[in-house]
Amino acid sequence: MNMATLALPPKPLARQARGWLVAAICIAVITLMLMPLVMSFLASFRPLAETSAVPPTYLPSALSTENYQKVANYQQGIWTYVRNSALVAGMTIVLCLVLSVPAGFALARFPVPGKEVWFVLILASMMVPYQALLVPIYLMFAKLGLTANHFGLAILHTILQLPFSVYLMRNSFEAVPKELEEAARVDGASTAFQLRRVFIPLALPGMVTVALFAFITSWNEFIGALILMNTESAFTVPIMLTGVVSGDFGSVDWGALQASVVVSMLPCLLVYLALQKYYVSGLLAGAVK
Amino acid sequence: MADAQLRLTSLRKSFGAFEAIKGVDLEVRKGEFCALLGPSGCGKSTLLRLIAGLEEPSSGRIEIAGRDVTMQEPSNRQIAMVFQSYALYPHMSVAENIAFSLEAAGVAKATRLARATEVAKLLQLDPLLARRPAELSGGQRQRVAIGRALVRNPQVFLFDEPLSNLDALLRVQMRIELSNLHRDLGATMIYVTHDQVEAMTMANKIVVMNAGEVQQIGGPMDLYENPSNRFVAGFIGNPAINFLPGAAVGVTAYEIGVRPEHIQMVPADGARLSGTVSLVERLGNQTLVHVATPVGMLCVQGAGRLAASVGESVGLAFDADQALVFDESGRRRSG
Amino acid sequence: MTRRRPRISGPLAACILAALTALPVHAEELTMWVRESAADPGKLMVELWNSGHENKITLTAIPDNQMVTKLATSAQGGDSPDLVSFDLIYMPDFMKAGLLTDLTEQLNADTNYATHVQAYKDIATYEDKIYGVGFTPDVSVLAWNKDLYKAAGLDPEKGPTTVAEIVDHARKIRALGGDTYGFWFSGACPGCNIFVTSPMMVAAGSKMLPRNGEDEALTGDGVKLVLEAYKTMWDEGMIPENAEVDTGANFVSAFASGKIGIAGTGGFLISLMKREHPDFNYGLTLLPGAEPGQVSAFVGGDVVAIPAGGKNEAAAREFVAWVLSDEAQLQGLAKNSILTTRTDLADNEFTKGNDKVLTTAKALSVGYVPWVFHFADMVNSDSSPWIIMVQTAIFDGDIDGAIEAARAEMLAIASK
Amino acid sequence: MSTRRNALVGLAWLAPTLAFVSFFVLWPMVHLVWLSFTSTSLLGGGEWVGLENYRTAFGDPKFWAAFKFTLLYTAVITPILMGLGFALALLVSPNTPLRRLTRSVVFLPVVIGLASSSLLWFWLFDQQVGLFNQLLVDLGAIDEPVVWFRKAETGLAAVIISVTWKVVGFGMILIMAGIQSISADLFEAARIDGASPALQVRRIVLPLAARSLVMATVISVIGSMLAFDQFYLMTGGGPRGKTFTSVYMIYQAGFVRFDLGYSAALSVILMVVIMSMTVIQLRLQRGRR
Repeated sequence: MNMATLALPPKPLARQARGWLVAAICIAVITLMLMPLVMSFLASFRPLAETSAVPPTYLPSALSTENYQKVANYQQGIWTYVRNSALVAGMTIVLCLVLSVPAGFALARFPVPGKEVWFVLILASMMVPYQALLVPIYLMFAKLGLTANHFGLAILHTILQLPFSVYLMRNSFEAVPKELEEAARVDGASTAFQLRRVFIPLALPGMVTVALFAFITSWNEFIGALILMNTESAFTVPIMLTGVVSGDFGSVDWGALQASVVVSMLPCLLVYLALQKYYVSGLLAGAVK
Repeated sequence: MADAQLRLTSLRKSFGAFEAIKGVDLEVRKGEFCALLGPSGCGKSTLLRLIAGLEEPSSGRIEIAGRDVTMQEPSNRQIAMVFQSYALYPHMSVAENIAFSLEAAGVAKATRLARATEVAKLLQLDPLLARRPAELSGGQRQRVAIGRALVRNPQVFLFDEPLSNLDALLRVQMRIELSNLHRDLGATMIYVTHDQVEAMTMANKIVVMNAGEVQQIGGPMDLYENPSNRFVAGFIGNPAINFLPGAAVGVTAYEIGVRPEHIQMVPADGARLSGTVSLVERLGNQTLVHVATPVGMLCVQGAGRLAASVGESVGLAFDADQALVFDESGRRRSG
Repeated sequence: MTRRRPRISGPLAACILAALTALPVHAEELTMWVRESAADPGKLMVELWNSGHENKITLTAIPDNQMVTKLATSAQGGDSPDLVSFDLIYMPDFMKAGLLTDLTEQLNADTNYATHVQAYKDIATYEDKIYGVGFTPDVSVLAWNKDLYKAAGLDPEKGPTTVAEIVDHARKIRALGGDTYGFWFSGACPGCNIFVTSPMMVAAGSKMLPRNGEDEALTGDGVKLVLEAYKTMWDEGMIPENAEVDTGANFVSAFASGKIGIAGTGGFLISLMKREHPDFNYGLTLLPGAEPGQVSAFVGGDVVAIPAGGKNEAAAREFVAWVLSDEAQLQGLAKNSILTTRTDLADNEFTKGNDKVLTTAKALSVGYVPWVFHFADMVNSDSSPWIIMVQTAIFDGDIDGAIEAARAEMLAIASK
Repeated sequence: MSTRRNALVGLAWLAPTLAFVSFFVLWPMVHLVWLSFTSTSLLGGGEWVGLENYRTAFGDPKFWAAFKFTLLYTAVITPILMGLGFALALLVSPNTPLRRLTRSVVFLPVVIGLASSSLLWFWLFDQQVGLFNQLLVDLGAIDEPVVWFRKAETGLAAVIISVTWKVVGFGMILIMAGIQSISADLFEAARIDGASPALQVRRIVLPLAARSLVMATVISVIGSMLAFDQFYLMTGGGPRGKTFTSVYMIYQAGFVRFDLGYSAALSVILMVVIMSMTVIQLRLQRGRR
């Protein structure tokens, strides 16, 4: 064994430069991507008098929560809307998982006859303009008593999110090694047992991704919520935001806009940052096929 | 030494707090077939990757053909490497795979093809030039990987456990082919393996490694007969050497090692060391007898038709001259 | 249209009756939708009603550009609210589609209805039947900034009386330089322009929108006169550049910034200014035409109506009647600086001496409201012939071609 | 025999989703197609008119203008999204801390609702109170604030900037998944073979990540062909209706003009176009293999 340390020769300049270049590009990309978020975040804390200042200032002269107060106290008060949105998002998540997990399992692991046809059928709703589908769906919901009903809205959001969910779960289940399934089968486990004890734990990141996308879709969806819900106390956050931002003849309340954009983004961003690990790996498992 | 084709000096590599290579010095001469041998995780693959330039060392020097390449790109080191997985480009034909380094060097297409064909002929791959890797057998893929190395005319060939993905029969065959290739080309080869048979049969220099350190460097028989420490003695040789406490056999040494072929079975009565046969392995040309003794299980290697049966009480004897003597730290003591 | 009580007989009826009587008897809860931008006055009215009536109304504000959509879909789905207050301009479409309850008998018997502003009577009548009444009115007027007038050497107490004068005054104010401009209009806002620009065309003798495929559309010289005046102001830089793309975001705030000499606006400006810029020195006058004395206005605001098939029709009818009562008109509207919809109450204790309110009251009486189907398609949509005409004529410069194209398309829409 | 039972079990797992999709997606789609053959109004009434709506559509210059603009938008934004997405994927594929951070930040806007991000950018682009304009002025890129939505070209550019910011991370992640699924050995072999980074990208990454690239392209193209929110909220279809998309037209036909039949016919046409485009893209990819 040699105890001496022999320092490395200097790195070739080209390689050093490349390292710095990559770092510089990364930092530039990060700056560009964060700038709009930071700008709107700072702007939302400007005092009312500064919200429509021309020319605009980058930093608020003083921190003020006036814009947020306006948003928070709008009509029924923001918590009513947040509660409704959370309720609908929660039901959407459950519906998406309950439907996409078994479906993804079946499509990934069983020789279902006409499998690809079913799969394409499930994906079909991705290719229809949602705004057009809304009327037939609304008319059907009216007959079923699903209008003015948060569960109905959750069904609507599930319709939007289901194709991607099934696609993702199918790929997640396909990524589970065959040996594990075979071992479970040799052990005599039932299909349901296999799903519960072998597949679901391994496809958990995919499920988290499904849940997150369901949350984001539901949290942000506007027109369906507006058309289905009939009373202010049942409205969701996006409807409130549209209301608080717009005034007579399409005039815009810039301060309320900045605050409400932040309010609408924040839950999504926080949820993403908290669950990022699962989110990205779920996407990766879903995407590699 | 002036004609060292590869020289490593005080080479170290750490991954965070983990020291994978703890200061390696090594010289490989032109035309040598050098095997890096050791159990998995001993650092042999890392060492190879350092030589290839796929990892950057933490400190030390790497010289190839008299040139300091420590900070050079892999492609500038005049080396070629055959990967364990072969690393063939799945979307390219055999010809494209072999000629890819020429393509990277900007060689004209016609020249590339001619050169690839030439190399393919040498490896009997010429009928397969248009195929994709997925359409080849394991042995054929192996040869394509070698062809890709050959085409670059390197100063040093690097092999990373190239035979581990082949079945037993094919492995033997490829071993012979590689040896022949080495002889025909007279090339310098560095060959990583955990299989001592491969190392012993193919290499003329073996570097035994453990835990990031070189344990011993030498020719195959050197290592077998003259291991410099307990680790090398235990690692080289199949069946493995028997270790006994010196006190048990009346030798004034901490521990001794006796190779199975150096132990004889004698009648139990009066023998200094005796035990009960617990297992007899008959391999045709030889027989391995495992004997449970008070100092542990010992293995005896004898002729094919050696008489032994399970449950039998036997005595064991060996010539003290043939025993290897180790001290507390596992170092070999001569005599 | 009256709803018949369903006949229920036998044991089923007994059950239901038992179930019904088991419930405590309490006042009815009415639901009412109001479009977002009329929510404030609507709320004042509803609160006044709720404070004095057993049947309480719950108000839900719906974003403006979604109101009609929502009303139409809810009618299709059969879950309309009990009352609705929406932009009066959609009355013809809704009346024709049979979405509203016929109020003819009730209103004809109501003495308060006799003095209801004529424009609201017109817009809410279809085939001799009446379907609604004006609820929270608004009307367009012209505003001028007295301080800028003074600075430009104009008489601060005298606003423009002709379209030509608007151009003249605007030019002088623009001459002050810097970021002071003569005139403002929201160039990409169809609704703003039908509200404040079309009355000038009407005042100058034009007929605006066609009621059917054979009707007149954009006829008369007024259309061209006004577009030419706007184009002159645009070309000479009397209008800020961002007017071209303004979809209404600055319809009010541009003038309120104090940098604009003249702008069309609505009666709502009075209460807004009182609230946010109490010291702002401005005047209001009627939207002018080609000659002095030619004036008009666009009567806007909301009507209140009862969607067909509502569950609380009787109570809803009570509310409609109340809207025209002295209490609602004076305590609900006038007291809050909102115009009354009854002409006999226009001059009241709350408006006395307030020139601005009186100007808007005058505007209400001389104003027009287009009674047409497909108003959204013709005017309000983002690519309507109306807004395309305004933009093409003013910003691109082809006035005759723009009018011609818009007329053809409006007639095509009207003949649907 | 076991296969057959398996198939039935699989079908049973798939059944709830198939039932949901048939009931809430396929049936409304059938209803939509039926509506397209009628003159149904959102205000009620309507009758069977056969192919009349389709005839009107194909003879309607507004339909063709909207369709062409949608194609233009798709044709412009797809290469931008895929090019940038690919470049970013190359940048962030290696697992170093700075690159991982870049990856997270670039993906951040993906989790924000399209409506929120459109409103945010609508503000940033405003010529008076918008900070993006102000920033460009302060950086000396432009002399005075640009009225972005005044010309179709700059309006489109503004929408593309905002949408790129919002969704480029999605393509990046999908493509990155493709790149990361390529065995590291291949890149090492290529380094030893002396392939420059450019050659590695061209000869190894592109062919081997082609599948995820195609998947990302298909999803992106479908999304662009269905573009609505970003134009509705930012350009309002202006100036002079030059930034009107197909879905915008469908929305207006149905919800502003109440012409459900026509709106349905436009939707069916768009649906057929998108499905054909998707099939063609997938075929091309399969053909290349």
